[in-house]
Amino acid sequence: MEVNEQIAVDHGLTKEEFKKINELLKRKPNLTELAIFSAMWNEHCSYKSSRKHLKNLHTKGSQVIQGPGENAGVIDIGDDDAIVFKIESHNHPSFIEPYQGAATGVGGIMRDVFTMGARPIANLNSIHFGSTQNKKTKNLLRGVVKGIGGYGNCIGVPTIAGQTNFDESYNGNILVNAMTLGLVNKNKIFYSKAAGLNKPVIYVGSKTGRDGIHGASMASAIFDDKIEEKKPTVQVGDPFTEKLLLEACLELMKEDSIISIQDMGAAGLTSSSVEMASKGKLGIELDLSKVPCREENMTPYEIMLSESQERMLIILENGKENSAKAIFDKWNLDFAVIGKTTNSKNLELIFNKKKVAEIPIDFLAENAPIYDRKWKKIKLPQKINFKKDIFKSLKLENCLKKILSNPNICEKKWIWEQYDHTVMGDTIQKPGGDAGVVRVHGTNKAVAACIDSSAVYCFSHPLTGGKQVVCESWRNLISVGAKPMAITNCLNFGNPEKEKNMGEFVECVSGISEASKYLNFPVVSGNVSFYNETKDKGIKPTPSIGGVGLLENYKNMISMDLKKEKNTILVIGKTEGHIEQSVFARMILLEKKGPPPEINLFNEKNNGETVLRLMKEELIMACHDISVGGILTAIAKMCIKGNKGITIKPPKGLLNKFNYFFGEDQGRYLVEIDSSKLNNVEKILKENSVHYDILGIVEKNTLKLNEEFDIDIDVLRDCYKNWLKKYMVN
Amino acid sequence: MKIKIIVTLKSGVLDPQGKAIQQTLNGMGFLDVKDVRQGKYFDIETNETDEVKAKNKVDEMCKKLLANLVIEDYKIL
Amino acid sequence: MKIKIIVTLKSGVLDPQGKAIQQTLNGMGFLDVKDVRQGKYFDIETNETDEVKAKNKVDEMCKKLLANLVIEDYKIL
Amino acid sequence: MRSAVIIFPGSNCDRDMDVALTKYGFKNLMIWHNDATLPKCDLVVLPGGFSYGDYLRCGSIAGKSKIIKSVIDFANSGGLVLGICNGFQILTETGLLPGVLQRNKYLNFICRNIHVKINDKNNQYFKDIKKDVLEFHIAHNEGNYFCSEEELKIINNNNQIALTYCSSDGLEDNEYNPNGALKNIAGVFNKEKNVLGMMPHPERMIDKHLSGEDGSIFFENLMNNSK
Ligand SMILES: Nc1ncnc2c1ncn2[C@@H]1O[C@H](COP(=O)(O)OP(=O)(O)O)[C@@H](O)[C@H]1O
Ligand SMILES: [Mg+2]
Repeated sequence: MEVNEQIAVDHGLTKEEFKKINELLKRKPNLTELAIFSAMWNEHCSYKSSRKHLKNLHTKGSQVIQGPGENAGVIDIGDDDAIVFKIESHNHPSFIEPYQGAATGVGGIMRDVFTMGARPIANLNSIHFGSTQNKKTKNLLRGVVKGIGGYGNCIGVPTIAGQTNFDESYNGNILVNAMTLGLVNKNKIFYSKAAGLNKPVIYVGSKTGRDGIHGASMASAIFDDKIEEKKPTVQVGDPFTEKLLLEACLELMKEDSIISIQDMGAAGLTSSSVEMASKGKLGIELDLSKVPCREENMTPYEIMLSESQERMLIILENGKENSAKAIFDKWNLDFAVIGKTTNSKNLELIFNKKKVAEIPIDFLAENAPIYDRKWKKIKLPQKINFKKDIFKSLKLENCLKKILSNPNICEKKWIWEQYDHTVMGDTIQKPGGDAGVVRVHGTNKAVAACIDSSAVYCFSHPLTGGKQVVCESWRNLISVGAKPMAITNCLNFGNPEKEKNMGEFVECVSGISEASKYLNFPVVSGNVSFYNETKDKGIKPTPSIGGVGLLENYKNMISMDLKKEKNTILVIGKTEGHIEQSVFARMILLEKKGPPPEINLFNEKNNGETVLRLMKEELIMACHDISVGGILTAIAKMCIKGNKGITIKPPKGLLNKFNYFFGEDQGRYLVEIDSSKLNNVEKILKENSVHYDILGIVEKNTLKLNEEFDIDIDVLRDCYKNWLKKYMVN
Repeated sequence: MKIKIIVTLKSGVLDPQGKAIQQTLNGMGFLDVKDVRQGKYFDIETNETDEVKAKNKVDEMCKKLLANLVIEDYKIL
Repeated sequence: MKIKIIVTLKSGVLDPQGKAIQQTLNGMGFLDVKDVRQGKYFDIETNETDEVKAKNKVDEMCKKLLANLVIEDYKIL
Repeated sequence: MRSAVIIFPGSNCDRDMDVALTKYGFKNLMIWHNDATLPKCDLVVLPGGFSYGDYLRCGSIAGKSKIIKSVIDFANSGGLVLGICNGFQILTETGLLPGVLQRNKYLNFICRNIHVKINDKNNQYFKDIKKDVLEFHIAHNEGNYFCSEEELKIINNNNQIALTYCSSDGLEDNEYNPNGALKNIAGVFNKEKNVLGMMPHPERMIDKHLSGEDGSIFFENLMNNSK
């Protein structure tokens, strides 16, 4: 059958792109070749809309062993230990089939990490759903949580932190971002770059089926009478096989036989083989008849495009095939030599002894299109002039209760209790704190990780929003006593062909870049997910930032629960009372306009570093960053977790107590200190020119402020703990 | 009355459970077993006494809840 | 040949999944649904061509692996 | 004291168990499920995880693996066999322990701290433990213990109920039953009490920086009593 422009368009290529393919090849591609181009030139593989801007990310630092461009980023944590980590989106599949979509998302990111030789030690997730009023939300949430748990629990990797958000902009397009951290010896990291001629190309893992061959395969079915048989199928995850694959790969990696290794993720065999060859500036020849298939009569087209899970491609040293095969036999996994590296610089595919495709690797990788899409700058919204009398009928106490039971603020225990967060025996801070913390097995070190997004701020002003997420990540790590090391980012945006969406993307990226550079908090890996829209309605711009930090001694870890009566609570950082875009303004004043809180990178860095300094001197007993919901929400959470109360000293010289208590100014922390050490602490804060206020004194079990309120912590706990549970069981 | 339903994975959809069972059966010496696919079975007891009406209702339940049509087929026995 | 098996919980054994499904169906407006019991279904493909022999083998598989006779019954269709 | 932890494909608490046993003085060996025989040892542990993906019923496929025959022989000759979580499920599937573990009543995987009451101290596992209630940790989807009424009578009469879920002060109320288990049962013995299966993971509670420390009490005592 002849390939024509319409078929190319059905494969998601534009007419211009199809023309370019013809020009490059100096002939028409056949159907298999066209499919390979469509997969490699797809936004997902080629980053054609984003590449230009991603170049501006800050990716360097002495801690960075591997930045973006590999399966995952790698940072140095001392003593030959390195942490491999990355985040990835699985938004669209999760909306169609929440359980399998989320499960395979977790499976995919774990493969990215163990491909590099690292044993996964922690998982995190950032999940965004539509409004809680939306009929679909509950089932999607239930399915996604079961899927994440179902996969991670089975592999035996603890899920130590995450983030859950509800907003109507995700009604038709939920977000499921999964992140994994792995531990590796820094001298035993594996990369995907092929090297050497005539080296065997090995396929290991599960068999190939017709999973996820996207709409594209339907186009091919038109030419065939077996349409029904060729229907693409949803990818189903098999965590058991992944666990075997993990153990088998790590076992093989102990030997010196792997030249390069790459998991088969999106676009399966196509992208893995092309990427390995492209990085090594080599050619690759595959005999598709040798690929282990799950179903009969699979065509080269299907084999190349299949997204069946739990598969890897390995380039081995010659002569190591038998010893490698023995390992995969032991773990009961498929193992097949399916090709070799060549010096042709072409991708050559053989099927039933016939050549079925031949494409120069460069055409697929380096010559893939890059677009400089038009984008629109987004102005900083004007400040809102809140009228004094709208506050008159409000009571702080009622506002606090409402905020604590807001779906975006309330406790997410219903979710994280379904994740095994203690397996591997090294979790020292569970979900529920500012960051999850796991020990580096067998050492005194520990690694902290968190995941954050703030779509509301990003939607209001993407540049500020981009900076803010990075800062929030930095703050969450510091709050548990960790030195922030590096980040990974998952950029979830709408349609890049729309100037507004593209503008949101460009400015968020530039905000992320600016903040991460200033804070020496580089981006080492990431992922872009565009086209998050349904029926023309796009999501709010949602960059998720996954942060990783290091504790030299895990015994110095800090948690947020209040520890002891009579201790003093300080607010570190200045409170100006910015309430536009705060939960308070949006939920209680019903005002959704205005700019997000400003980011002052100097203060951010100075405050954070000073808090770390205080921690190092062992002056801090509990710490929590102040984020959505402001001071009062933050202190309420510390009280609830520690089962203690606080007597708050009235703030001085501020016009409006609502601004003070619910404002979301950035760069702030609450810290608990022993009152007898107040002098030492004040001295250090002053030396470093850090602004601070005394918030109050730790008490038995009520939250008190003069005549304003005196609330039993149990009452607040009910607000905080029950909302999600009730929502899910009803 | 009681209505019985079988929900099975669509052909082509990976069935890790079936695969594991098949391998175990082979390992136990049942070498003739070539393939196993696992599905779900439901026994629904309803107050509806008219068989046609009852089956129509059950059909609706299958579509709306019992089967995930993205990956599963169902059959009312 | 293909042999089909249904494995169900013994009556008297609690079936929390069935119960949850029943409640959901009621909640969705299927008020006639009085009880739901969930079971498993297996499709076994074997190289054995003699039906009697095949079923005997399958019976053995059920006893040894596919059903846990403490709580489950099975039926070869 | 020598112990052996069996690794099935899909086990994932094998390393944690090794760490715990070693910490409390056992000389531990890791044994692959496909091995034909057990090494000479005093204690065999079947660890938690998802053996063979737990695809048919939890523990059912592992119950058919090659090493299991030797484990059964070892148990029948009086050796100590401990099954944690998935290990407990495997032991019921092999028939070494009575009953089955069904899906949690509320259909969710549960990972949290719980308390268990020690019901019988006349055995090597709990003999000299002073406390009656221990704080343990669970992480499972299928821990809902069930057995027939006759069986329940038998295990009751033989004092085979090892652990029951309870409050921190020992109240065995339904409120403290995390998974719907019959009579709040969290662990059972065989008749001779050399085989113990339990859902909680003591190996995750062996230092104060983790979820708690009561696992240490369990292992220390086991070490002293298996001498
Ligand atoms: N999907 C999830 N998975 C795991 N943990 C989660 C998830 N959602 C929320 N959490 C946990 O709940 C806690 C509260 O989250 P969040 O409100 O975002 O924190 P913060 O107080 O830093 O604003 C965090 O410890 C987080 O790890
Ligand atoms: Mg925080």
